[in-house]
Amino acid sequence: MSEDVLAKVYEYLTPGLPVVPIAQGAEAVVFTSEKHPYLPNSGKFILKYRPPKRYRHPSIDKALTKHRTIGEARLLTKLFLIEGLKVPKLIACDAYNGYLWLEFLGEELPHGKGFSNLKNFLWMYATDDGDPYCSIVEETLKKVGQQIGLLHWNGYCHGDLTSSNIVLSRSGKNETSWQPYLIDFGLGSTTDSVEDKGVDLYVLERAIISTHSAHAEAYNEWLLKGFSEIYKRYGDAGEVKLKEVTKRFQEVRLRGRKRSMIG
Amino acid sequence: MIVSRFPQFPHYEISIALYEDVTNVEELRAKANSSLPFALINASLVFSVEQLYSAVYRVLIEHTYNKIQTASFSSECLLRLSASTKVSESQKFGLKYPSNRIICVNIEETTDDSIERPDETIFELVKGKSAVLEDENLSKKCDADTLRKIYKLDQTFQPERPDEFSRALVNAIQLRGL
Amino acid sequence: MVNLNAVAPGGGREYYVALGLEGSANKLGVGVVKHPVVGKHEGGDFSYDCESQILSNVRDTYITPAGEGFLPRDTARHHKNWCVRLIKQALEEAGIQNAAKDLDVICFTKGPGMGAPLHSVVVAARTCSLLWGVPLVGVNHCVGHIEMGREITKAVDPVVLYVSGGNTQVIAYSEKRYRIFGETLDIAIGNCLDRFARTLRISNYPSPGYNIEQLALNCKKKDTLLELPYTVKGMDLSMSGILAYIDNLAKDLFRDNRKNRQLFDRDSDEAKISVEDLCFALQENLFAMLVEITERAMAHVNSNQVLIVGGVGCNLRLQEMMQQMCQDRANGQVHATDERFCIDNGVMIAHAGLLQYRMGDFVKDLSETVVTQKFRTDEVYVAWRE
Amino acid sequence: MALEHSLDLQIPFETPQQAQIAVKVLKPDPILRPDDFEVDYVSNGSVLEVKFRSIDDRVLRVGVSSVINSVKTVVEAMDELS
Repeated sequence: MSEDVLAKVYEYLTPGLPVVPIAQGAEAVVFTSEKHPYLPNSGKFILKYRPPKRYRHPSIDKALTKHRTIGEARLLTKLFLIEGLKVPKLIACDAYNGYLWLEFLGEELPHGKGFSNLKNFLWMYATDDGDPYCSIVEETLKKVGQQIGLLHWNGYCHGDLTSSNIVLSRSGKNETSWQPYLIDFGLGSTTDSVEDKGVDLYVLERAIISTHSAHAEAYNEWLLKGFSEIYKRYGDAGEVKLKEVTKRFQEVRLRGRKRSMIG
Repeated sequence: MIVSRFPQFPHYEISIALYEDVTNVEELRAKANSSLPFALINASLVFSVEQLYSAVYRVLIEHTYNKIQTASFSSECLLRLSASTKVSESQKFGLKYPSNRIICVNIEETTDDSIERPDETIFELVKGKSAVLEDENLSKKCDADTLRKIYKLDQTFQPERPDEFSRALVNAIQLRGL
Repeated sequence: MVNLNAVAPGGGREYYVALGLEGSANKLGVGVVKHPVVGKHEGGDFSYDCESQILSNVRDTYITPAGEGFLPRDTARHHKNWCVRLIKQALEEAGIQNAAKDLDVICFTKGPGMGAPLHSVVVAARTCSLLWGVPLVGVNHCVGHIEMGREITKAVDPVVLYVSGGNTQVIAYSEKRYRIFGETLDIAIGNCLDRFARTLRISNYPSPGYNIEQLALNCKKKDTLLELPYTVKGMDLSMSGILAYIDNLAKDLFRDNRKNRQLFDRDSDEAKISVEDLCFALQENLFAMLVEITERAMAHVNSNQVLIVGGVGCNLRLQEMMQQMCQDRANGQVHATDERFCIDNGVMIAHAGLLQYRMGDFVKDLSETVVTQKFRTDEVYVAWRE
Repeated sequence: MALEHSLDLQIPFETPQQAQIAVKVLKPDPILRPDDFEVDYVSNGSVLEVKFRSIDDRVLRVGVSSVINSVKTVVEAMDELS
């Protein structure tokens, strides 16, 4: 991570609010803080910062940073109101500077398997003596599918569904059941477009195929099963919409594979 | 009275106090707009400490990086509590409607960053019984229906826990005007 | 364990020699590559470091008049006219006197690309193979770019941005395949630039994209950027909407349509925006999107290396932007090559084909040499990597 | 529809080997519209025999010209590269 970016963040926060960088995504640098920005509570909190990108023209950069910071904050507040949907809690938003404060979710997986996002979780079960097809994996993937189902059914899209953008959380170290949270809504949108939803599903499917190829078939099936469950709760109307979305999903997938690549 | 500083803004001292059974509400109302340096907030529209501090944090963010839209910290506090961009709407959080439960908020720029002993005299104009500023106390006596109206939370939103209701308020405060 | 020395070079030589033929689009390229037999290649993945020597790299580009694109039939005719002459030239430059004895393999582009031009070249490849008794290897054009890029830059395991007239993909290696993490949902970046160049009626020599790059450099108002749609979708992107938008602006500019206030000043009626400004804005916008999806893929696969390949990869502004992105990432590195290797060429086909050959994979029956317009990067089994 | 339009070509090469090579080079490529057009290659001594059959003369002309172009490449390669 570049020193310039860190220096900028430290200056913004002042020495009174120390933070530790934990991840550099494409758009944002993520920090943890033990202090809450405005409550006396201590614990663990996430600061997500979208630094200016030198590579892009300042006017593109400013517009994107503001648009995505606000977009993400707004989406988090709307999604919170949907029953059953799990997204991180918004603590504060400073859109002018590209900062978001969020609740910390997830944990370090045992045996150094990394942070508990879906990607690392699936790797954990795929390596050593893990069983990649065990019921915990199946259960968790179905729950992930349900989360996406809830998102889509209620008229939203994620825009960047990958296995790193799904965080798993559990109530205690001995708890075997994991609750998936969707995170990183910088490219999310409020939309009823079947196309956007189809693309969302396609992007996730491809992410699973590219990073967990050996077991991708079963994994994608479980995801889709969870997804469908949500739609099926809404009777005939749900079935009709489910068909629309899955049909478009297959079209997008086909388009991807067959896309003409001639100059 | 609670005196604190936010870690990110060490040069601002924030004093907050809750008074109940206030007897001079009319007098305070008359002075609220002009001469009082601190904000007077209708406590029945404050559900949680988080809601309150979340608004104060935004006051300081706007003050430092953008520009505050009202004349003073005190009016800005009301504005940032409000979910609407209209300044007139934010008056609801003040003493527009009579209430004898009042929260006082004072934001003071200081030269150092040490926490002083609470200066009980800053709010001495308020004639009332000092009460503990904590979630339980606030939520119990809070006017939830009016809050729902102000923050546009319809009845389909039925949180299981009080902190979820508080979260909805924080959401609205953080996104106001963006 | 990968053993690149499993198949011994012919004629008791201490090195392999491959002839590569490329003709999937409007460039016809022929190259000869030599790989010395190196001990380390017997155990381990050193496919990025074959110590390859380029013995020759010749190319002829079918250039169309300004405002016109290249059509498959005309391009195929061009390739047919030049193919044998270019092979002869490449062999001479490489000092190959007896192809039957001095070559280990003939590599040709199997796809993806335009069908007719691909076919023109494979006919020559088959004939040579039968004349000389040298085996054939069919190469995926995209894999050719990737392997050549790795060999030239020594990038071990980069995220690859493949940008050309027909392709826009973000690729990373995983489990024996070059997997596509992001790509265009409609038209390719090079296609977008070429088509805009046609609208502007600027020359196709040496390439339309190069001329747009030069015009963009001459933009006088770099501070005020014309706003264009920004259409990144996760790790994918879409460009047809942007092209349509800027095409309309260009047409309005040429038609002198003063009603368009984005282009013409309200008071003076003078054009506020020049062709140079349009080129600048288009490049800034498209390249920002490319760099962004590349960075997304890097974050996703935890990589800090980028390799840019394909014709658009020559663009210095794109390289500069990628460089700036990487500087802001821990140990970020950008690898790019110059026009000799970025632009379609025969050497890359020879190099990638030779890797394939050294793993024992070559054509057993000529029916396997049928070319294909559609051939996805991730269809290739990458035997030469761990 | 029957493939009623036909054309037979005899193309002489210098040796039977060359004619055989030409057959092998030309044979693998599939016909795009097999219902409309057929082509068959055989070598007879040093002669390459090509039989075309097509539904109409236009399709026949396009098909024949494409094959002749390929034969030109084959011949050129033999002349220049062997």
